[in-house]
Amino acid sequence: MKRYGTLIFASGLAFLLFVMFAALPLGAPPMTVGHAILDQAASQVGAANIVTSVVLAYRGIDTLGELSILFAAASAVGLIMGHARHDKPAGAPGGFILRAGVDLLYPLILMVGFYIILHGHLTPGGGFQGGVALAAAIILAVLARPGDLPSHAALSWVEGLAGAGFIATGLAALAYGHAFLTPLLTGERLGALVSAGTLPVLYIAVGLKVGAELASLLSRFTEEAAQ
Amino acid sequence: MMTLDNLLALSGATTLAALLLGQSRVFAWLGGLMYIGQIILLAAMNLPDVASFGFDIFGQTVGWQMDGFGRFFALITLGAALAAIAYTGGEWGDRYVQNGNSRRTLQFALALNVLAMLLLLASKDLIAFFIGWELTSWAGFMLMAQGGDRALRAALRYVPYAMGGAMAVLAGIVLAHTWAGSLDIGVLAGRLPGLANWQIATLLVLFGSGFAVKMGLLPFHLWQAPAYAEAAGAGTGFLAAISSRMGLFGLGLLLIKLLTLSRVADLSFIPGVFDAQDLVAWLAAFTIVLPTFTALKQNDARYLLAWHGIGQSGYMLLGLAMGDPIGTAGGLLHVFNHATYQAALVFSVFAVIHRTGTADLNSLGGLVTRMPLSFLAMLMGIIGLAGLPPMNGFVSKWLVYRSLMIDGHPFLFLMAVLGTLGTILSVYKLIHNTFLGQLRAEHENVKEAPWSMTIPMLALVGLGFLTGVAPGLALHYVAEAQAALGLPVMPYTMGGVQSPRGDLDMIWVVGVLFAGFGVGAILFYGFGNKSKRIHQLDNYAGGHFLSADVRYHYSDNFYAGLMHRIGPLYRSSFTWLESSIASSVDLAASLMQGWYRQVTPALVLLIAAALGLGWTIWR
Amino acid sequence: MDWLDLIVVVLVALILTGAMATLLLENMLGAAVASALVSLGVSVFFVLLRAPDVALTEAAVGAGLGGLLLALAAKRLGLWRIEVQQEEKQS
Amino acid sequence: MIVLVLVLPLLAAFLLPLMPGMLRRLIGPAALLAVAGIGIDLATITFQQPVVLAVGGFLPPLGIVFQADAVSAVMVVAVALLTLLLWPWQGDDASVLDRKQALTLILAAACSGLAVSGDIFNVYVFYELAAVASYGLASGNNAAAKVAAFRYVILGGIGSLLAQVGITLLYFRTGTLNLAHLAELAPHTLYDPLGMSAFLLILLGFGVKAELFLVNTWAPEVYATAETRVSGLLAGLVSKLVLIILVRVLTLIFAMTEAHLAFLVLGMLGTLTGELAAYRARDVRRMLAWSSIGQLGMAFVAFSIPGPAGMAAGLAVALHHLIAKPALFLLAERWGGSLASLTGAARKSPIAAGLFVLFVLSLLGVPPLPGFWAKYLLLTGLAAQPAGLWWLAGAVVLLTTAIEAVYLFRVIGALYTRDDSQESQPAVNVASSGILAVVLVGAGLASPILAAPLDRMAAQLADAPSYVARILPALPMPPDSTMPPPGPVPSPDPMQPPGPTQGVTP
Amino acid sequence: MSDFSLIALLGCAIGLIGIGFAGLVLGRNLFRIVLALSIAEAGANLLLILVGFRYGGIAPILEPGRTVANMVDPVPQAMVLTAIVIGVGVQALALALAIRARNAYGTLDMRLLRERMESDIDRAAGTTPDTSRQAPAGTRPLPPPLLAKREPLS
Repeated sequence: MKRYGTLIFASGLAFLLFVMFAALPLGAPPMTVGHAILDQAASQVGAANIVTSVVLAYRGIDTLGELSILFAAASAVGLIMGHARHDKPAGAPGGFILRAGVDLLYPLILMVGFYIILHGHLTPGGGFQGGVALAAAIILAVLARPGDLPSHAALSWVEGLAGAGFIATGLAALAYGHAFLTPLLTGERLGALVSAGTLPVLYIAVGLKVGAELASLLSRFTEEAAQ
Repeated sequence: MMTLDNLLALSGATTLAALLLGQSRVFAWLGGLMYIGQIILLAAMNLPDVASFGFDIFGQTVGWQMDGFGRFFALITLGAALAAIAYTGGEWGDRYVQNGNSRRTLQFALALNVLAMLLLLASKDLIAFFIGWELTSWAGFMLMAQGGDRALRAALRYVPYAMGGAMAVLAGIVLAHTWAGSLDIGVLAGRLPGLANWQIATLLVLFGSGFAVKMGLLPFHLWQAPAYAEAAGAGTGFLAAISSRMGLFGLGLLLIKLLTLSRVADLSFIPGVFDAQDLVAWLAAFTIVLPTFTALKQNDARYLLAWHGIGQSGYMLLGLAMGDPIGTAGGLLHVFNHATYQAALVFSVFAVIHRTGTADLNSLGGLVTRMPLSFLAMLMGIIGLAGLPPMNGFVSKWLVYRSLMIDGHPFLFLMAVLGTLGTILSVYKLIHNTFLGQLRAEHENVKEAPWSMTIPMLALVGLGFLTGVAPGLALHYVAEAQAALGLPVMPYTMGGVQSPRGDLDMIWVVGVLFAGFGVGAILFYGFGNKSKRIHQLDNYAGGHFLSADVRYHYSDNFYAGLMHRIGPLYRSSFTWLESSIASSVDLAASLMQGWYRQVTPALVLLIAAALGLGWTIWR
Repeated sequence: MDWLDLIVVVLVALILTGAMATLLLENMLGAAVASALVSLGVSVFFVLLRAPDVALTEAAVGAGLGGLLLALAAKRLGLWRIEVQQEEKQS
Repeated sequence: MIVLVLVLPLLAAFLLPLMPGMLRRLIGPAALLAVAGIGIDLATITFQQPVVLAVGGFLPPLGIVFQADAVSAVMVVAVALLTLLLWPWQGDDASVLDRKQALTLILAAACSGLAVSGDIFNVYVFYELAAVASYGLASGNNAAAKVAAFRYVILGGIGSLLAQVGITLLYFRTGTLNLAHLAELAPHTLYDPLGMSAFLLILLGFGVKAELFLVNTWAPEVYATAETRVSGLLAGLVSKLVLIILVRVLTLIFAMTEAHLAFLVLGMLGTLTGELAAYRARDVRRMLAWSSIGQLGMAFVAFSIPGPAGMAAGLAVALHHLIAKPALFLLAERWGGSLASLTGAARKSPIAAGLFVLFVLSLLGVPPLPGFWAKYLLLTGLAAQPAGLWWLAGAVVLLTTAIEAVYLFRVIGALYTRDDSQESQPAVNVASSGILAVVLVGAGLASPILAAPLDRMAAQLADAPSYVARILPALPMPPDSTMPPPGPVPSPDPMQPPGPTQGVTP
Repeated sequence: MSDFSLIALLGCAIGLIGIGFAGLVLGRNLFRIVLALSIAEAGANLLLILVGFRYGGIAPILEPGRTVANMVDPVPQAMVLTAIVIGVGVQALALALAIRARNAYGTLDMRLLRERMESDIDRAAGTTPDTSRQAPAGTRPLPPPLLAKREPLS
């Protein structure tokens, strides 16, 4: 009974949504704000990747909130999972292949991650993607050698400092008399690596924070899994 | 000097003092003095007197003003409080504290009741009225809940009635504000009668039911008897004397001043035969009869008196509902008279409880030889309650009957007389089972109640007798109240009433009465008094001498024959109504809990979203 | 109806079947893999919709890290063995 | 300066785990005190003239806009002080305490962000932030809390999903996210079935945390299992801010009759079901949970009244509940059990019992306590509306108040029943609720003075045109902008003609 | 991209949302419920990106030789970036809660978990459960009477 009712109503909801959106001009959005941003992003922010300038400049507060959501999720998971039981013997280390591969890949992935972060304002990708790469590298290390876990102290230092760095960069604009998170030093050297003023700084902070948060999140699960 | 500000300030000071040092028995004196001071302030106040304080909020002006109508009730309130606090001062209070109760809380509740009632009686607009109303309700709850768990449970039964009534009054206030555009009582009195009939009817129902709850009018009376009976002695006296009369105050304000009886009479159910005014009158009549006969059934003295309190309020409303000078004067005067003897009766019953530890009418008797003063108080009290000369109860009931006859309501008159009959029967049961007949062996060495308890009751019955002989003393304030309500004032003399359609002069009545007693005494004592005093067991019946273990004083199953006749008429329909409402609310509540505990939230959200979108799109 | 539409239609069919599989597969690990595949396909759509950043993020977070997370949690929940689910169903 | 109310707690939360010993315990309260100071300063400004901040220096509607009017300022102050009152001072374990305090700070930051934000997607982000923080806090110490929190997470997830779809619809119709810009474009683009659907989706989605009827089934479970301080925060604080956000969406964007009707009906049902369920509750915690559902339904009913009158009533109800309910939850930390287990508690801690009675009386609306003025405003506002559903709502409010009296006085009766087997209340809770009681009584005594500011707040909240004019001073687009002037979006489909602007004009 | 494929993508996004909803409601296993939530989120994100797309649009990245005239709307992309990261955080939280719940109650079945949670709450509060699931009709405890039976004053 419940099953059929659910299916009926779910399909009904889907149908209604479909009708509603199909009635709208798909492929020809109003872009009331989008046009303006596209026009002015280059002059106002100076990042080649306009999505980056939207994420970090126009909607920077969203990004800050997002970072705090990750932080909240990480600390909530820590609260729920409790601390790592170091007294327990760590699980069996991964096989030789895994360890060797990780030894090979670990620096590589880290490098890729930092590359993605640093070029976030030019090419697709940025803090989030690079941060995920960093986290993946750390997790690979963890999986390979469950014995020496990444110390949560270090991770939390990175988390805290990165988040503080993001906020500090925003407040610096305040110190210059601009509004919070106003991009500074936005030169006209579009496309160069050192351009778009403080955006790369922000993205580095974002990348480090995301990486640290995700790594600590995952390591919690691995710890529990390790026993 | 004699202003409303000072009165309210003194009342507030009394409340504060009760809160601070109410625990000591000495406070009875201090508080008594403060109540006396308030009485003096009030009596010497020249009316109407507007309070200097007050505030504007949300476009309304909230203020206080004392007029004659309020002063009449306020004087009774303060007198009852004085008697009650005198009662707490002595042994009774010490026993009360020994039983693990807090005298501080009792004194505080008493003083708070007085303050709240003064605020209510002096309200100038409906917001001030509602503030006073709610304060009175919850202070009354506090006073009812004093003295043990049974009192607390009884008071808890009052909560739904009180809150429902208050909400009805609030709804009425809001509607009056919406329709008449003001909340000032003076302004409303001018505007409300101009409303349409259905609006008048709505206001009448809302306000009326709210006030009826407080007054214990049928069918909202069930909470009152247990709540008043189970409270602590002094509190019971105060509550029974005045507390539920606030409802009458509200009804008087509503029927006579705000809506005007003529407009109420316009709402006719059967044109020319039966209108809303008759409905109120008949409700009052049934309120006289049914609770009185319920009282007849009670075996606990406190409950018997409490049920009578409900019944007597019917006379007051009946008088008010007549709307003519004599009737309203009778109704208002009955408030005062009832306060005097009802408080006295309660006090004497609690004196008996204080000495014997029980109020069960089947396990008492013969106490007249042990507690003569309490007996005297109860005797005078029941004479007043039954409405016989020379007590004041006779005057007010005579006035009510008189107006019923003049206005031509024979059936209402019959109902009132029927109520009086029931009253006489049940109060005879009260005094007979308590004081007359065979003294129980375990009560052999019962002593008279202490002065702290006897003095208040004797003072009260003395007052009742005095105003019975000279009703003019009280009728002065009654006339004032009538004038404040905008009614024609009934001409009165010191001895009673002089109207073209018949006079009443209590001085003559009492004179004739005592002349008759005097003749009887002369005959009895003058021509050789043959009586001689023997022990009650020095006697024989059916050839057998009597012993203390044999009961020859039939107090169990009193009025067996009468009960055999009218017993089947007690259906307890109102209890059934109350319990059925409660259980239906409980059923709905359990349904809702089922909803919150067993529903699948995601499914509900899904259905809601789907239906909502469907509604918006295909609307 | 050019080749791009064909790809899109096929991919849509695959993704929807993957989603159904996520709900219907007995083996929880398989369900997790299916959901990861779904987000992978969605990231392909992001590429088609000219959103490379989003595609990268969805692939990295949704498919990669999310899949890892699900796998670890599944192991922690003891869902890597079938018989566990058997006795889950009994209970 | 506005941005600090959001940034300071976040900074404190980020840096809290790095602080050495003593400082670690002090940084949170310090940040909250700073926020309270800023909020008071803000209030002094905004009661004269609301403040607008374009974050990042981009003129609206390009960037995100923070807008602080009197309501926002008052809410920020309330957030800071209430969080400080319900602050997790002592915990079992140092690291656990760190995390709890960090999450509490993040919750406070999200709430103040909700208070000042003027951008619908930013609101969504802050809503999610508050949601995640409260999930973490609600997953208390016992096992049942974990299950309740999981169900809460799932329901909240569905809600935010619906809200996201609704925001997508809004963006598709108007191409902007700025509330003021939306309000300007709404009459041409959103007053039609699609706009109404978007409103319903957003209402149902955000309503989860505002304990809106149909999506509030999480409340009894969570409040019964979580720590009472957390319950106080959720019931007292978070619900109010989400409510304010919903009201902004209603008054600014969707000032249609149907939208008000949805508010009214859902609020009425919430009041009825909540109070009735509480009538049958056996234990105090769930009783309070259901009663808060009922009270919030009452707030929804109040806000459904168009115009400043409704805003004033709703603000009064919401603010009163914001003070009263956390205090009751604080007292319920020790007195949370069944009624039978409360007998004689008043003997042990009379002050706490007195406070309980005080708050109960205020909830019931006994004058001169502020609860009465809230109820009075609500009823007068409802009575001023044309008879019909609104009057029915008034009847429902009155009826449920009587029911509420019955079950709350059951608790009081249990407290004052004689029995000597009780332990006394923890002093911290009594002190905190005592502070709240002082606030309550003060508000009751000063109600004639507080009436004017309340009306001011209500007027600002109800005045949509000046809100728009405040944020979009005549389309502040640079000349080189190719931005089309706001107006009817060319929609090829014949389905929606530019709907007639039916409904209430704010 | 033709109109047809856009409609197909719309169907895909909304189909994902619908399937996810159905799984959320019908799923009894906590793990599966989490999966369903993530699927529905993926659908919602796809919908949001779809809304920002224009015919013949190009990625919003400035390079020599690209004009902003026919770029797609960057704002929905930023929104989706945020939404994805939020989603993974919530997912991790839900998974952690599921792990703890299973450790405590030994099952992942939502109904069993709910019943055990209810009974735990009732035990903690010291109340008797009165929903018909625990107690058959007729044996449920009624609310405490407002006034107990009156016994004579002793």
